[in-house]
Amino acid sequence: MPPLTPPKSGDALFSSVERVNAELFTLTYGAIVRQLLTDLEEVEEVNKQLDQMGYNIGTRLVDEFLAKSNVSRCVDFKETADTIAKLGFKMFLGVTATVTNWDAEGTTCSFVLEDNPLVDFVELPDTCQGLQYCNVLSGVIRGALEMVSMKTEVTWVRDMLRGDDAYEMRVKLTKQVPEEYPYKDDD
Amino acid sequence: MIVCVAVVGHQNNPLYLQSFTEADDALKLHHVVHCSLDVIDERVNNPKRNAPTLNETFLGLLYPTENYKVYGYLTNTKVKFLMVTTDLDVKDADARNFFRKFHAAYVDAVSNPFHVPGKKIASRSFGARVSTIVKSFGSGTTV
Amino acid sequence: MGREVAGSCLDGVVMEMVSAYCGRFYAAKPELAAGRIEAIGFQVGHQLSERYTMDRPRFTDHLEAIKFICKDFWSELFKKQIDNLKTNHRGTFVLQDNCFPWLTHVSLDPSMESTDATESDPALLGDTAAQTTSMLLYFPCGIIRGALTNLGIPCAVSADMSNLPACSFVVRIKT
Amino acid sequence: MEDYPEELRTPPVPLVSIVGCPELHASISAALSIQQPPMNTLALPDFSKANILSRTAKNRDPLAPPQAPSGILKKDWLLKHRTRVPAAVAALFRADQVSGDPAQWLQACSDLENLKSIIQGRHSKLVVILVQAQAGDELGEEVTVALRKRAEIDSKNLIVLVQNDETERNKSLLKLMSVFAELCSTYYKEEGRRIKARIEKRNFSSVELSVRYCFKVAVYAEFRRDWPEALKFYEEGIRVLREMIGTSTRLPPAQRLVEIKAVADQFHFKISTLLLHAGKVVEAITWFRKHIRSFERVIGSPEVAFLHWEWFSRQFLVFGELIETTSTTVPDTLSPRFGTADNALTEWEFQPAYYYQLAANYLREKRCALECSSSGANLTGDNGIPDSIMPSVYVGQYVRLFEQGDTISVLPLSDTEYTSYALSEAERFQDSYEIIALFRKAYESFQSLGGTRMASSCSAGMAIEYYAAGDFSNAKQLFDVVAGLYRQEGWTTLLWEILGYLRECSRKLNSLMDFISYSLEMAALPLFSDRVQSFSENKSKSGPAGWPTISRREDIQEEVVNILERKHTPEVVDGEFNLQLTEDNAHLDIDQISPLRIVLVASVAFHDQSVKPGSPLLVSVSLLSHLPSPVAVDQLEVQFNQPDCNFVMVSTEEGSSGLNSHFHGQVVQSTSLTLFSNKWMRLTHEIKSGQSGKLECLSVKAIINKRLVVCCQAESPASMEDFPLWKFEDQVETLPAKDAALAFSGQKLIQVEELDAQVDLVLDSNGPALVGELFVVPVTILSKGHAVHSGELKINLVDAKGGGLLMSPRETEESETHHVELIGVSTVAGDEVSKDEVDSIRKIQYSFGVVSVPTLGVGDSWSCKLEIKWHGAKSVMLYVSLGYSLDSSEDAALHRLNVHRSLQVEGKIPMIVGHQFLRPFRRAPLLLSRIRSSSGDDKKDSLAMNESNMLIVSARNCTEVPLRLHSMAIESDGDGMQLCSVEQISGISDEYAVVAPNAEYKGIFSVNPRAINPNFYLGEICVNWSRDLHLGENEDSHVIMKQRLPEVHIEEPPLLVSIECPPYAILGIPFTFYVKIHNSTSLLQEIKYSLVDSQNFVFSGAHNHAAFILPKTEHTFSHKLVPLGSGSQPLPRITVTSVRYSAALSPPTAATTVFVYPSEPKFNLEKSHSRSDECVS
Repeated sequence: MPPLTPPKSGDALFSSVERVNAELFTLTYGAIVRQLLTDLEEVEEVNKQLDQMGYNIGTRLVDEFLAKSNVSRCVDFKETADTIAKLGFKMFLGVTATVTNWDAEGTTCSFVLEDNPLVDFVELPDTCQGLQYCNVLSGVIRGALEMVSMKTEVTWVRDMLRGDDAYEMRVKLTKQVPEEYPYKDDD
Repeated sequence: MIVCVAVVGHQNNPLYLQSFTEADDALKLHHVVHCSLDVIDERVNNPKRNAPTLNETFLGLLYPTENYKVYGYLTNTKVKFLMVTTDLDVKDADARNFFRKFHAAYVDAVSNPFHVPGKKIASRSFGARVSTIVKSFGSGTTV
Repeated sequence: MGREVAGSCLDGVVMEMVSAYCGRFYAAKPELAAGRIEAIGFQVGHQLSERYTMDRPRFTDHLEAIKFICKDFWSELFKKQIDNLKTNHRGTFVLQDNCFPWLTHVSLDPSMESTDATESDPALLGDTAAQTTSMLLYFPCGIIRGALTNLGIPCAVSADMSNLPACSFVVRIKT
Repeated sequence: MEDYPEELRTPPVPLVSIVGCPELHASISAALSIQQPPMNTLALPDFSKANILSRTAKNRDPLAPPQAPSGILKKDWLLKHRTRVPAAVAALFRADQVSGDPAQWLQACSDLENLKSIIQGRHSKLVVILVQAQAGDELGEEVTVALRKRAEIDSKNLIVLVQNDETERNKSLLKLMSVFAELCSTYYKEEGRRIKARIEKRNFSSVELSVRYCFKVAVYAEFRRDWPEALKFYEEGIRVLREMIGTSTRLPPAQRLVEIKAVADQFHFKISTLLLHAGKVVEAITWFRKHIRSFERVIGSPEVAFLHWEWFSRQFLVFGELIETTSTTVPDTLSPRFGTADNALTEWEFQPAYYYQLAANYLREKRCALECSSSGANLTGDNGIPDSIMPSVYVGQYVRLFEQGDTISVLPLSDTEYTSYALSEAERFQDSYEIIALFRKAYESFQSLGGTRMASSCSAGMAIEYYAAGDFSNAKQLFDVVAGLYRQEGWTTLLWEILGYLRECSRKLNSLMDFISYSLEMAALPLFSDRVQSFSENKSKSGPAGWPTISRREDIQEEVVNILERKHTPEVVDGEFNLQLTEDNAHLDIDQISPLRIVLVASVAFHDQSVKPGSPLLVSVSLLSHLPSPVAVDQLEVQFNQPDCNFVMVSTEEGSSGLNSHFHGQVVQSTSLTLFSNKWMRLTHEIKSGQSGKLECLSVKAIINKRLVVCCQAESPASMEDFPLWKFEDQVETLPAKDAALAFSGQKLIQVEELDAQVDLVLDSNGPALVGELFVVPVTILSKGHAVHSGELKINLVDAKGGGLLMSPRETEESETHHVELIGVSTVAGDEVSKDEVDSIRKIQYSFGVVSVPTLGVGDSWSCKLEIKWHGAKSVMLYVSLGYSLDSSEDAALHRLNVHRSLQVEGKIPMIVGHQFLRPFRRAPLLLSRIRSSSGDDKKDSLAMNESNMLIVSARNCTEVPLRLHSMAIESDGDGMQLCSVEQISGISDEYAVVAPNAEYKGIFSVNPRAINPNFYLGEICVNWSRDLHLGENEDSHVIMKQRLPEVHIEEPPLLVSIECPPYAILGIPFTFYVKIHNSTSLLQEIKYSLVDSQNFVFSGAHNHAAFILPKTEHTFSHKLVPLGSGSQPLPRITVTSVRYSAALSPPTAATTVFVYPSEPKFNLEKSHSRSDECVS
């Protein structure tokens, strides 16, 4: 990829990728969560599994992302975060997140989602409060960032399913391996 | 005014039943709704009728009883919607319109991954949405 | 609502689900894993059929319902229709999709079986891949069964992927 | 419907009257009544009676506007017009009365005048009838005219009736009728028109009148059979009536309503009847809807509300009856789209049942309204019910008679008076039975219409009435059925109500177990909560149990617990009666179909599919209860089909106090056995089963609160269907077992394998078996720890390469074709077991046998020998299995133990027998068949006739063991003997020859054929052999092995070349050597002859020759030879070629060698010479 070509806009990006019926996606994810609940019984275990899945997905999505969006390597965490929020979310979920609440060191920030296709129709039953329904998302973020050698911890701070006004996940950069990105697209 | 709406599963089991009356005839409404299932059976699987309208989802007025009128609707998935009103004359169009909205609400409710098919609908948001639809009944406004 | 998301999200989730059940939970008991994947599909199919039959008159017979699955339902899901429908008129239908999207998309890269003990072994990798594919197919089977069951047609659905990427689903209606 | 007056129920019939000539009345009225439309006749024997036709009331001037009436409708008005107010009056005069005697004439005139004046007020029409005896007797024209003048009628209304002439009379009667008919219609028309005029002119003082007028007009129209008009005015009337409700003030409000409704009732009845009789069902029903709608709200003051509901209920009842009697059917035209815009009606509305059911409901309304009012009245306590209250002359009005002295005056009532009167009247009625009857009617027809839910709600209605009437057993019976439906369809709220009643019924009937089970079911019932319920605690509306709430459920459970613990329940305190737990514990059985499954269900799963006896075995017992509050189980008894596996778990809180002593099995202390609502209690326990076979968990018995024993049928998780009612509840599924595999596929039964046998079964065999011999396999049974009872050995021979039984597929029936054969079984000699017992071999087939084994004590042994014979080389699996039981008892016989052994035995061919033919010594016959069969397809040996050919038979031992060869011979069939002599040249010298493995024995035979035979059968080689065993040498171990010799070709050679030379030569000493060629044919034979040089000899004579040999002669060549080398030397090679047969012939080298001594040997030449000759010959 010649580094000159400018990065696509989020919308262009979204329209460029192959898309599928969101209902199918939403319902499928929902069904998975439900099945996990019945099989694993422990809510905590379910959260763990969702995060694990997310992580695996993230590790793969990042390649597609870098390949499709002509994003050249991001210099720092801040820029990466913005790219994910503006382009990443848009490209895959068709929604954009906003990045806020940077801490002083610039190693922790929040992704805030008003709209989240993952949770259409979803209503948490009383029996499984404590379930992090969207844990797959945090997993994806973690996995993706790890592929660009940023070790992070992602935690949910706001969840509309719990009656909050938005979805907010807190991303904390724990360790950054400098350079040597395993970019495919340089060759 | 609508005094009661109900969703009845394909085994004729109640999935949702909400009455909107201050009077304490809630139990009576259960009876009314339950009895109306007979009429639905009669209408839907009555061999002698093979009108083109046979498989229309809207079943119309099932029967008037005491001061209620019961309207029925049968989805493609053999789920029955019942609506009980005390209005003296109900416009066909209004009833149809009501059921259309109600159906949409129902579909979203059962799309909740935690809703188990064939089981009671416990969703609060569904309840809320239904009561708005009920309130808007008759008045041409759409929800 | 014509809302959409990137295909890779769906693929990712589905593949993760399959590998989770075949790899992490029930590696030892494939039949249990299959059961769960099918169950997940069943729920999805059940819900989707509720959606997509919303503003249409009730089906009068089985064939109508099956046709609905082949046409509208399938194109809602995959933006294409079933390519070929066969029946023996005694309750068995064969729905063939000459190029079933999920079989073409699905990447069977080893990282997916990351939790498998046998992952490193290249020889085994091949058939774990094939295994995964067949496991994956329990999902659409479940979807079809869920949809038909919800339309009042209890049935058993199995998939045949003898000639990829074509894939045919065999529906046997329980009488 | 019956309580309507007859005149109201039947269509009105015109009324006419006839006066005078009574003797004719019968025939006239008869004629009138039978004609269409019929007329009623009011017959007055003579004119003096005519006064009854006159108005009772004082004769008012009709034109004067009437003053406000005191009622709407007079009760008797309709009756009056049907019975006392004729539309036309006929005056009958006999002819002689009006002709001749003037006195009579005057009398007639005055009567006529009088009649005229009477009927004038009523506008009735007048007809005059002149009665003649005979048609013949003349009647003066002037008389009739005069009479007409008097009567002021026109001529057609004067009818002459001939009395005695049949035909004439009928004619005149017909005339009379038409006249009457015409007059009637005009009369009713005029009456109607008059009143209609008032309505139209609106000249009436009060609405009452307009209603009344409408009624009258309608009735007059009915008299004229003008139904549409009638309908029009009835409807008009009821409309006006409806308006009156607000406006009229004539009566106090309560009574006003009563009157209005009473009238409306009549109008409605008329209208519905007219419509239905006209077959206008749809209109009738639509009308009824309208009627109901317009009156349902006009209840009036609460204390008389019951009157309204009674009236209202009657409307439904009557309409239902009308529909039933007119037997209406649903018009097919509107069936398809019931209840939509294009047809507002619904199917039930065409069914009487629908109306009966509603009538019943409203009657219930009435009853409860009545209860309220009467209770209110009693509170006030005044029983000022005035006596002598009676219906007034007006419909729906009541008055009281007031007597003062001899004058009786009629006073109006105050509302309070009226109300209390009505109350007292109403209380005299028992509504329940009326209601039940209505519901039953409805129930039956709904049932027949297939409206099961409608029907069951009706029978619920019935049941509730029975309950109210205190007939609890009937009530219970009905409720039970209804409960069934609601259970099945999961309408828990309805079920709750019914169960509430059932619970009370069983309380009243004092049947404790029912009470407990109903209570438990209620307590475990899911709540179909919708949130209204906080304020609806009205028992009358939601049954005796009130509205289902979690707290109610808990209370009910509590109540049961109290009864069990013999505490005093509040119900007992209020003292209507006492539910006591009489026997010391209550027992409930719960199976898969019991409704109490939601109270307690037990799922039992073994962890393995099968287990060895006596080895530990894990079983999971999971219990689930939907009871709202925790249930403390004192003791849990798990029962299996093998009682010694049963075990009991006792919660330590309880200790083993409650444990029934007779229990044998293990007792486990478990910390806590408390069931929490909707949560599986999962227990895992280890048991041992000593018995092989099926082990199934039958039931789990839980003892709760010491006294309640709940016995649940155990269920396998695999085949457990979910709970009839709870399955519809939205709750996250939980599984009986944590382990998914167990939860989905766990089974409550398991196979216990049989314990392993402690008996040895030894098969040994010495090496491979040899085909043909009787191969013996010794079998030894050696008991080590198990006594063997009724044991039996099964022996089975199976092809080691598979292929099942050892038969060649083709001819299975012949024993020869079996490759291997089980010949028999014999015990080892010197065994203590008696012979006969061994011979009790039940069956021996070729490859299968069963042998019974004698009873053996521990440590004993027994053995036998299997004798097996191989017919071909084959490797065979020998399976021997010993089945036995531990002792001879019955149940031991049920599970036998089995020991299996198998042994592979090779079947080998003992020796390979071969043969070879040799030529006669130094004689070479020309055998043409050899030449011809140069193609070589048939390898048949050919022998020269009358020559002694050599046959060498070789037998090679191809086993690993040495074999004895007892004899070797050629056996040929009879004629073979004459045609060809075969004698053994060298045989077995000793009684047998031992042939070592791979060694070969040769036997030599000379064969002398005597006849030409293209294919001659020499016979077969018989080899008699046995194993070379030193011990027990018994004859039968000899095996004769036969092998057929191939057929040979015997022919006569045309030429025979024989060579003659001395038996030996000496180096350097010449000797002569002859070649004789004998021509045995009768032809001249040309031959060529050549001799090849050999370095060992020098010889004289020509190398090549040709010669002709005469038939039957012999040609001889001779050569002198000088040997050059010593030792055995081949003579120069000779080749004789027959030109005729173009066949070369040279004696084999073997036959043409001679031994050359280096020098003269020192032995008797003669002797050796003679011997060699001998052997040649």
